[in-house]
This record gives sequence, C-alpha cells and structure tokens, in this order.
Amino acid sequence: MSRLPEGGRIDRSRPIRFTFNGHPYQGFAGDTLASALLANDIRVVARSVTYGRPRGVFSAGSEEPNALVQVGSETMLRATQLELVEGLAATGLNGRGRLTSDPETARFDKIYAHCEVLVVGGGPPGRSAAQSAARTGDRVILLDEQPLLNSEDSDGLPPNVRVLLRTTAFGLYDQNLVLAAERRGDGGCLWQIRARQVVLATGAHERPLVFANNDRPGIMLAGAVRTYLNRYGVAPGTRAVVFTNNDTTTPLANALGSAGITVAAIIDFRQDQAIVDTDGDDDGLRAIRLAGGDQVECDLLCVSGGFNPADHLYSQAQGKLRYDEQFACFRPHGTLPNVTVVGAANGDFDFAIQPCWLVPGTNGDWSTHFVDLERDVTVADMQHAVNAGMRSVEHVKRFTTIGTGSDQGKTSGINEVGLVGTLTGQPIGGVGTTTYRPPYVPVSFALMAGRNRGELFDPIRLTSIHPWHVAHGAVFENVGQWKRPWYFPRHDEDMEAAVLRECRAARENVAVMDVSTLGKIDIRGPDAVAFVNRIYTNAFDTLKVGFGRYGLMCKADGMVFDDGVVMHLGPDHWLATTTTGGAAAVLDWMEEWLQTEWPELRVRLTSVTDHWSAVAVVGPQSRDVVRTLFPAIAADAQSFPFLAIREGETGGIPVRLHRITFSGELAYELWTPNWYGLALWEAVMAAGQPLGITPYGTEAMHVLRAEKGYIICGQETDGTVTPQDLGMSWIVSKKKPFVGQRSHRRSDTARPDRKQLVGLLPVDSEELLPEGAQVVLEENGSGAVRMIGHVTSSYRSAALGRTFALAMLQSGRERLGTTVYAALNGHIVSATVTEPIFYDKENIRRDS
Amino acid sequence: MLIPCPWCGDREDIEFKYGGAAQIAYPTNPDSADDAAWARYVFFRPNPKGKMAERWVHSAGCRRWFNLGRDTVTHEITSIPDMGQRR
Amino acid sequence: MIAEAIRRSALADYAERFTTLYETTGGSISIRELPFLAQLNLRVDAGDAAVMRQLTDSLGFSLPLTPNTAAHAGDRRALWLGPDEWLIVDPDDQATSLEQALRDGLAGVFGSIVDVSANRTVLEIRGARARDLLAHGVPIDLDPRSFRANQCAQTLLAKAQVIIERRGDEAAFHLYVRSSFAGYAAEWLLDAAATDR
Amino acid sequence: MAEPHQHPEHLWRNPEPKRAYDVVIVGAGGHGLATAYYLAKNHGITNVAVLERGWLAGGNVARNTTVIRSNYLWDESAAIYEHSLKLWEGLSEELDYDILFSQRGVLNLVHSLGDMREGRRRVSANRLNGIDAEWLTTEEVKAFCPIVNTSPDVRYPVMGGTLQRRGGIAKHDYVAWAFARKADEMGVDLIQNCEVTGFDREGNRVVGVQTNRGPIAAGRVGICAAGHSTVLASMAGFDLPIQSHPLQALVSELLEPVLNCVVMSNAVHVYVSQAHKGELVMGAGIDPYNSYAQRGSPHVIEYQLAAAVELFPIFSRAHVVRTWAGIVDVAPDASPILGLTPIENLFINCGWGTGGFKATPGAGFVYAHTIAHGQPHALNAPFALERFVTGALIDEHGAAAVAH
Repeated sequence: MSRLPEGGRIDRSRPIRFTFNGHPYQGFAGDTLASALLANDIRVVARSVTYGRPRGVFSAGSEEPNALVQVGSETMLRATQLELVEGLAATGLNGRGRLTSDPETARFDKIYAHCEVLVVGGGPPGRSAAQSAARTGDRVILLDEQPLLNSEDSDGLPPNVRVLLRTTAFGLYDQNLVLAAERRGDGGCLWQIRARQVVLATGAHERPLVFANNDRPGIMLAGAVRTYLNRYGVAPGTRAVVFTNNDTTTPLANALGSAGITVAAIIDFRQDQAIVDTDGDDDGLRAIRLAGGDQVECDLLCVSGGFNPADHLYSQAQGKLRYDEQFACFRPHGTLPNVTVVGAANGDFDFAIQPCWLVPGTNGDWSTHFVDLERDVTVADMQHAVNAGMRSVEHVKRFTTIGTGSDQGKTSGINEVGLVGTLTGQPIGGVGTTTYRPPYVPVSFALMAGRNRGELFDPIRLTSIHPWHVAHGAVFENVGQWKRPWYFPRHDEDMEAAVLRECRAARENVAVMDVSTLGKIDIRGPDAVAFVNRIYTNAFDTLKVGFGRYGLMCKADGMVFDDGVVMHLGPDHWLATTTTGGAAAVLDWMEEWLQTEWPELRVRLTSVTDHWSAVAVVGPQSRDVVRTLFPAIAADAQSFPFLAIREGETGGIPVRLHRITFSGELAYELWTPNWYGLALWEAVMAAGQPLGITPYGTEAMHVLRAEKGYIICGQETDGTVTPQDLGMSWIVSKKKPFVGQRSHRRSDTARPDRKQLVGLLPVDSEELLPEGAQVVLEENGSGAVRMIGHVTSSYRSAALGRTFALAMLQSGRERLGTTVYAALNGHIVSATVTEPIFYDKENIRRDS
Repeated sequence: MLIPCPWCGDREDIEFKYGGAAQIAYPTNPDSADDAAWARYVFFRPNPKGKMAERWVHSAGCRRWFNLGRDTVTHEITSIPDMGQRR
Repeated sequence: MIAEAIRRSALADYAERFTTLYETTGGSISIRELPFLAQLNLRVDAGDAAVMRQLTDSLGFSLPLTPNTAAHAGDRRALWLGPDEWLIVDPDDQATSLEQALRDGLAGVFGSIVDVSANRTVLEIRGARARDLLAHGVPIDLDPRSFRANQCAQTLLAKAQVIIERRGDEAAFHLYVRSSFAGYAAEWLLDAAATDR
Repeated sequence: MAEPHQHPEHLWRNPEPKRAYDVVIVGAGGHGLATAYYLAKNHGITNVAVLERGWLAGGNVARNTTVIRSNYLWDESAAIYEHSLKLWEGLSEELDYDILFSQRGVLNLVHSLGDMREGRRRVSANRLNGIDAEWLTTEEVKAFCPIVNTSPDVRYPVMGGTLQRRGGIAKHDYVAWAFARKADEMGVDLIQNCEVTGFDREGNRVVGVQTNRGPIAAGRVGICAAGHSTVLASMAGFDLPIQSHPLQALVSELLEPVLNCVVMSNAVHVYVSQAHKGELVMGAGIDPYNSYAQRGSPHVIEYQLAAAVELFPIFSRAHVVRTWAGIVDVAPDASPILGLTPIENLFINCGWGTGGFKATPGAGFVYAHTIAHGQPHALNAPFALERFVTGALIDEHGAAAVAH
C-alpha cells in the first residue's frame, strides 16, 4: 500500500470498498478512483487507443488523458474525477468507450438559474472574486468541479453566495449564458445560468514535456503528484525523478521527501539537462535515461513543461488569446463584454520558465514521443503532416487527431502549437491556437436530454374528449403534438374493416368525430373583413353574419399554405379555422401581416383553439341527432341551411352549431367550451344511440373527404402547389388583392402543363395504389422513365365499392380518360385518370 | 441568445421566432411589378456579415413583432434607427 | 347555476396525484388546479385615456399598463399580456357580468373581448419549494427581487407556453396553461418535483 | 486497435500567388478544390489558383457530418446528387487516397402517416430515376439497425423507413485533401491566407480579384464560398437570395462499434452516424437566425440529444466531447444556385445549405464544366439564379426539414 500514514483530506475512518477490473480493493471517503488506485499500487489503469500501450494515472483532474474507465453503463469516465463510493465497480478502457443497453435508471435534471455574478472556479482568486461581489448584496454563484473547495475558509462565504460543488462549467454562450454539469450520484443536473457578470477563475493546466517513451505508467504531471501527496495522502511511487523546465517544481522535492519518497534526480531543462528516453515494463516506468547516457532507476517521474491558462470558456465566447513569451503560454488578450478572467486563467503567474517543446531521443526516432496521450499521437505523426505541406495548426490537428480526444487536448493542445512552430520554423505566437469548442468537459447525452425523454420528449396534446376515446379502444395517430383517434376497432376488426365500417356509417347512417384539434382564431374589429380578404384567396365581403365559408390561403410565393372554414359570427366578429397541424403557423402568419404590414387595420386576433371542443356529427341521420339534442332549433334544410351557424343549448351545455361538412354528407359541427366537451360528446352518443351512431377516426375522415375530392393541405399540397393546380381557380378572386396573388402570374407558375389534381381509378378495382407512388405513362415503366406526378391519397371506398386515388399529374386535366401506370410491390398497376370527385358531384347529400 | 423584447425585457431566444431582415416594404403595387422586381421582394433579403437590422416576434410572450439590431458575427445586440418598430 | 356533472376540467384526473405530492414532499410543494375561472381576453388601445377611464370605472380598478404586471380588485384580476392586451380573470360564474362590465367600459370604441375561459386552466403552485420546482423548466428569473408581487409573465414551462402570475407576496405562483397542454405540464411538474432534492 | 491512417507523403506546395491565372476559384473548401481538380482533369485548364482566406478545407467541409446520399425527391436534385454519388464510388481510386468512403446505407425513419407518404413518394421517384431506394417496415428497420428504438411506446413510434444502401459516409478532411493534392499535382496553385477583398471589372466583365496579397488577374472567376457567398457577391456587385445560418453538429468520444449505418429522422430531428474511428457524429438543427459566428444556441444541442436518446436509448451515456457550427447558405427553395451570374466570366456555386458535402465531387464536376465552357452543364442548368424570377423552383424543403 502506498497510502501515507497521515495527511490528506480523506476520511480514514470511512473505508470504502470498490473493485477495479474485477479485483476488490479499499480506499477512503474523499478518494477519487485514481487516488485509490494509486494507493493500492495500481499503475496500469488503461491501454492506449491505437498502440495498446499501458497507461496510468497522469493527472489529478479533468485534463486526464489516460485513466479512462467504465462504471456500469457510463463509459469514458476519468478516474481522476470519479469520487469513490461504496461498491464502485470500474474497469479500465482501451481508449474507446463501450455503450451498454442497460435501461437508464439515473435521474437527470435541469435548472435555470440567474445571478448577478457567476464565478467559475473555487480557488483563491475565484473565492476572493465571489467574496467581493457578494458585498454589494448581489446574487453570486460560485461553482467548482471538486467535491470540496480547496480553501480552508469556504465556510466564510456570505449567504448570498450559492456554492455549487461537483459542478463544471462547460460552455459560455452569448450574453453570458453558462452551461454547467453537476454530478449527482449516477445522474446529474444541467445548470443553465444567466449571469450579468462572469468571472473566470478557471486556473491553469500543467503541460507535460515531450520526450521518447514519455507515456509510461509512473510518469505524471508534477502538480498532480503534489495533489496526490497533499489532498489524498497517497505516494504515487517510491523513487522519484523530477523533469522540469520551470521553477514551480521546486517545492515538490521537499514534499516528496517528507512523504518518504526518494528523490533520485532532478532534471532541469534550464540547466541543459534532459531525459532522452525511459525504460519500463508492462507495469510501467523503471528508469530514465539522460542526455549523457546515464540511467537513473525510478518508478515515478514528475514532469512539468509549464502551464496553460484554462481559457476554454473565454475562447468559446470568442475571447482572443495572445502568446506570452515570459510564461510561454497563451493568455487572454482584449476583453469580452461582462466577462473577467482572474488568476492563473488570466496568465497571472510568477515563475521562471525556459520553453521546451521537444526533447530529441537517442536514435532519431520520434514514434514514441507522445504529444497527445489520449489519441496516441506522436511527434512522428506531426512530422508527417508538416512534411506533407501542412502549416496550419488546424491542419496538423486534423491530420494527426491531436486534441480531438475526450480530454479536448488539455494536456496536448499547446504542445502541438509549440511543436508546429518548432517543426515549421514559425514563431509560436504566429502559429496560434486551435479554436476551443464547447463542452469543456465531456457531457453525457442523458444529462443534456434531461427529462425530455419518453412521454415528456415532446408535449402530448389532448382534447377534452380523450378519456372517452381511450375507454372505447381507439387506436391513436400522432398529428403534430396531438393524439387523435385513428380508428375505433370493434372486437377483432383490423384497420381496413374498421375504416370501411366507419365510412359506411357516415354515408348511410350517422357517425361522430372529435374535431377539437382544428385551429381556431378569433378575429375582431371593424376591418376584420378587409383583413380576411387579404389573407384568403377568395372574397368574404358577401358572407352574411351567421354563415361560414371555406377559404384557402397562399404564401407570398403563391403556393397553397392552409385552408379552413371562416365564420362570420357577428358585426366585426369572425372566426377562422385552420388545419390541425397548421394552427400555430397560421396565427403567426396572420399576426405578422397584421402587425408589420397592415398596422392600420383595426383587427385583433386571439387564439381560441383550446377554448372550444368540437364534435362533428355526420351522415344522413345526423339531423335526427341534432333535433333530439336541440329541439328548439329548426333543423330542416331551409331553416338551417348548409354553412349556417346557430346557437343552442342541450342539457345545460352551451353549443354553437355549424352546418359544415368535410365528408360531403349532411353534417354538423357542434362547438362547446372545452369543459363541456366530454359531456357534449356523451350527449351526442346518447342521442344517436337508437340510430347506431358510430364514432370514427382520422382515417375514415380522410377517405370520406377524398371521395368528395376535398384536399388536405400537406397531403395534396407540398409547398409547390397553387390553387389553380388543385383545380380551385374558383376560389381565387380576380377582383381583390390577396397575399401571393402576384406570384400566380410568374411564367413558370402560370404554365399550363403544371401538375394538376386529378382522380385515379385503378383498372382492377381491388388494387390499392400506394400513396406516394410516382405515376408514369409507359406500362413497362420500371427503369429510368419520366414521371408525370404522384399519388397523393389512396383508399378503399365503401361507398364506391372499389379503390380510388387522388394524384397530382402534369397536365392532369388534359389526361382525363387516359390510362397511366404506377408501381405496386414490384408489379404495375394501371389506372384511369378521372375528375377528382368520386361521390355526389352535385352536392345533393351535402345540401339535403 | 438573450433577446430584448421592447415590452417584456430580456428573454431567452427560445421564447422568440425569427423574422429575418427588417425594413422590407411590401411592393405598393404588386401588379405593376415585373417578375424580376416581384422575385426581389419574395426571395431576396439582406444577409450582412456584421450589423443587421432584423425582426423578431416574442411568440411565447407578448406576441409582438419588433425590430432589433444584431451583429451577425458577435451576436451582440446593437442599436438601429427604428429599434422596436415592427417592420 | 351550472351543473357540475357536465363540466370537466383539464386536470380533473390529477387531484389525487397532487395530494400525494403534497404529502411526499412534506408540504413543501403544493399543486392545486383552480378550474373554471372566468377568463376574458381584452384588446384595447391603451393610449385612449377616455376608454381606459371608463374601463377603470366598470372593472373597479385600472388596467395595468406596466408590462408583465397584474392589477386586481377583490377576486377580479387583470394580467398584462401586451401593450394593448390583457387577460381579465374572475371567479367561476362571473364570465357574463365580467363581459358586460368590459363591454360597458369599451362603450363602442374599437376593442375586442373574447371569452377564453376554457382556453387555459390554472394551477396554483405554492410551498417552500414552489420556486425551485418552476426553475427546472421556466427560463425567466422568478426570484422575488425580479419577479415581484403582482407580476406576471408569459413564458415557457419546458415546451409549453404558460402565463405565470405571482399574487401578492405569498410564495405561490399561478400557472395558466392551455387546456390541451395541461396534462403535459402536470406530468412534467410531477416528474420534476420527484427529482428535485 | 486501429492502425493510423496511411496518408500520402506529400499533399500540396504552398506557392506564392502569381500575377495572373486563367481561372481563379474563390474558396478552397471541398467544392472549390474539387472544381480546381476537374478543371485540370476534365478540361485541361491548369493555370488555376484557388484562393483561401484561412486554411484550406477549413470551412464547412471541415464542419460537416459527412453524410453521402442521392435519394432526393425532385428529378433535378436526384440527377445532380446521383452524379455525385457515382463519382464518390470511384473517388478513392481516382484520387489515389483512401477517403474512407463507406457505403453503409442511409436509413430515414418514418414516424407518421405523412412521413410515410413522403417516404414512399421519394422511394418511388428514386427508383424511377435509377437510384437505389427501399421501403422498410418497422421490423425491417429493427433488423437493419437493431439499436433503433422501435417500441410502440416512444413518443413518436417508428412506423417504417426508407433506405438507400449506396449511401454512407466519407472522411471529410481526407476528401478535401485528396482533391487538393491532385489539383496541386496537376499544377493548380492552392493559396492559403489569401483573402479576396474585391473584384476587378471591365464594364460588366470580371478580369481579376483584389486580395490581401495583391491583385490577381483572372480570365474567369468562380465563387465557391458557402456561407460567405452573399458577402462576395455583393463585393462583386450582384445579389443572391441566400441567407447564412449556423448549423450545429457534435461528436462523441471514441466508442466501440455500435451503429452500422447512417440514421436520419425528420420528425424526431436526428441524423447520426459512427465515424470509422468510433465517434458518433451527429447533426443538430439550423439556428433560425442569420449568423456568421460559427456557433449557435445550446438549446439546439439539448433538443438534438434528447431526440438521440429517444431513438437510441443505448446512447444515453455517450458523451458529447465537441460541438461546433458551420455557416450554411440557404436558398429559399433549399436547393443550390450553380451557374452564371449577371457579371460576365463570373460564376457562382452556393446555396447548398446542409447538402454541400455529399455534392462535393458532383458540384465540382459540373462547376468546372460551367466555368470552362461559360455555359452550365445539363445537370446544373435547372439550378440557375433565374429560377427565382420564373418561379421554377426546386423545392426540397420536405427533404431538408432536418439538416444533413
């Protein structure tokens, strides 16, 4: 055991058992896995990714490139950051992570936090910044990645300083948004902190020296060795050599001595001393070789090549860095708004250093001079890049992969810069650094996902009638964020049987559908009709109060955007319905025109989508249901004609009745405030029960409307279709301006041979054309042949007793009566082109 | 980004929708515009590298459109002459 | 009087789970649906002093002109939603009298009054950890120093648009959420409350 | 253990610019380098300079997610991307450089009836255009890519998928370096740290460019600058219907093989593949605002990773190690602009949005033709700037709802 008899900030009264690579060991509370492994004399922790070389603990923090381990399902964890907990079972990795399909059991949280001052880093400069910021009474957040603050007097922080431990700030985004990851057991919390001021007290990373065989277990950063001695009471070796180019290592010799470690040699580059190679075996370092040829036996080599300010966050936020000759490092230069960098992070150093980017070996071989330990990249690889013509540090990085490991190049990045300068003969300052990218430390996907998983991945929107649908066995379809009943199977019906039955009920009897998801926009004001006229392609001036009218709208490019019925509810009062999927986009669209282009119009829009529940009662018997529910309303065809609107009440439920149809049948839409939706539905079911009223879903709705040739925006249209293409020139006013009108006259948009909406009847009435199938003119059209369009909708029709389809075909209206072809499961289906209306062309049923 | 809504103050960009370049006037008489002029209105927008006058709408907040200056390189919010106007 | 049997609030099924939450959190989080409030959306030109005076008379208090604040008299409240837009809230059953009051206040001037009572349901979230709970999904600063008594804000709770109101000085928030999103918001809050330490 | 990649000993010279060239290409990205290569190889034009303001291949080609496919909906798009894919299939050999082109299949997941219709429409069109495309049921999706969560319990269950087996990935940097090396070998000057600051014109004809390293005369000039296209076009004196946006992407640490193909989902907003070394490479969405900052908003990454773990629960404990953004140039119809400009002898190739990488060889091929002949190749003729006036757009928005 290499545990020192005393010292360290571990709790020796609390032993902790753990396993590594299956073997049991013991450490103490306050240990990291790395310190506990060192205390147990485990030198080889992992293998390198490309060459499989043994690697040991190299650092004591998040910069660790070697000691990567797997714990349970979490992979590529740094042993240097992993707090030891009872029963921890870790295994060393070979530079690659291993994902497991274990179900996620940990909790991942997210918190939005706000403060006046955020201090990143709990060392003395950070603590002092937090102390002074707190004096003004401002809210201060101080975060640090360690489980304890290093300082002795962290208790002295005032209460308006919120201290977050085990928390690493990993991204600094626009206007001081800092993302930080807090480790919480197996899970974690993502902090999103908006800070008026950010103080970066992130310290500095020590960098290694580059010499032959510099990667053996037992070779560690000098500062890390001190950390293991002082913080963890661990001696990482018995016989040590120090290799340095600066005087920060001076106290180390004493510390090693006091810990009973023999200091075999101190090799100071400033005194023209250097280690030119090392010897070792599978368990790591055994000796070093000096330039003069001497060999020194040792099992611990403490290296220091200088310090790099940890300016990753500063650089992410576009802060500029400049090379500092005195300290041989890149440090902040210039300012960032509301960001200050203090302490070592700002390059506020006090040491003497002689830069050393490369120590030649003994035989001209550079293939064991490791620059990036995690990615196993050597000076030989860099020479290859430079010899091939690369001069930019970015090219060398990409060519060699230096700095692209999960350590983000914390120990390799600046050495790469120094080496590029050395190899290409450029001054280091001119080489510049690579760009730092978030995150500063690896962050698990699970942490970023937080609770946006499973049911909470995206909002599930439900209507007030949803509980009934669930209770009655509906199969649901996702329509945008909504759950809508797709069909209601009875007993062991399959979908086709259920849909045919539901359609038959709507055509022959009475059927009912929850249409609450339709978008609804209340439009008020004296200029409402002018507004509606500009948004929709058709005119609404003549629409009387108490009636609705179907409308179509285009984008500025003239392409169909959305449609729906627009109601004229009262003087200066209109209400537009939109497609389920288009509700938000249409309201945004209307508001944009109203606020930005037509502010002179006295019109106000209010979304009332969620206020109203809506029930469509459809079919030749639907009038009977309405009469039962609303005996006071004269429901005959003349008193309550197509497109008329009535107010009513049934059993205490206030209802607005609209005689509108999306099936072509006699039909009513009953609207009631959301609270009454379920009661209204149940009342309709009860009233229709003697008639055998049948609930139906979106699939039957689609069939019914297609039989009538009614389009669905987003199905018949795809953003490239004009109203004229749909054969709906009748709805495009020539007398008044509307959005998109001018675009219809462009040469391509006015072409007569554009794709046009037609019907298709498969010659074999049993064959169902696949929706989306491309249509061709040649029967043997399976190779590269010209497509003339595609099937947009295709169904089996109970009413027609056959299959049918809608399609967009080039010059479609000229092709009526001709035969076209489409592929279906490897064979060709022929179909006759027809008008896109298959059922009740004269609208007798609708108007009955 | 933190977007300054003229009404609600600084809010996270997730509360807003972007409306592209500001100060684009709808042609006063679209009918008299030739195809090229109409295409300019429908499809061509400024795309400056640097200061940009742009529109946002506080869609999850007060639903108001407003204009904003923003630097497309630094993302710094800057002032523009018709700051807060809607077009 | 409205027969309760025919009305059903968006979160009628959640009452029990909210009660359980109160118990398991030792009372530090209390969530309660306040169903069936009368809510009207009012749009009127705030620059028209005469109309604003009339509205003050008929409502019993002045509409708040400071963005993101609320005003009230008794149980009747007005939440600022926009420079010409307010949400007027009254207890259940008051929709008709409220609407009449507003119509009287408008007195023929251009403005709009839309009944949106069923558009949103309201959750009262109170308790020592109420603010921490919301901070899991609400991006705005709800610290009492920035979000003071009688402030309100339209913002997001995770992916749902919400209005948050702080009535008086109490540690309670009122969350207005659209009916179709109410289940999502409730599930989200329950999940967050369970995770929170 | 993977062996390090065998790169050639020599890649390119670093010449000083000459006073004049027959052709100057502005922008040494993948497209610019490919264009120079095909100018030399197909048209014998070797007195060419490719000017790059930073380091070559440092723009979007260095920042993309390396997906290659040709399964586009419209005939015009399918033709140019399929031409490109055919070139990809012989590219390692042609350029004598292993670009790690891997035809592991591109799987597009379908999550709704609308998706399904759209997917079938694309498969049907692809097949008739001679492009390989298959429709997969949910079970076949699971069989092809076992780690996809095809459970019916997820928020947006997988209802099937479309598959282009010939699609896949290649190593982006190597592709650019391979083109650079061959172009250099044939005499093309690749000039880095050379920023174009202006265009020299005689009347309506371009005759050269101004740079931070002095003026360079040119017989013809081709702009090939992705996100910076509008900046250069306005310098030259014409406008483009292009907007520049950040497109974010990310990689994980190296992982043991876990994902055998490219998976994309428009509805759940994921596209992901696993690079040959083992990183998961993942694209996030386009930030909606205009930006040249090469960084975006973190919530885009949050949504992206939530979507990733939703579809691939096994990714839960993978880690993001690096995120970044490219600047994509997007045209109103989400299709490129490739052809002539209102200025004589000045050509434009831009607007590839999220699709630029996969088009690299194809775009270079037809752009070289366009520059060499002063007329578009048949494949890029439909992608002319004039289409915004006539209305003959090639609207790929459906196909480009998710960046890829």
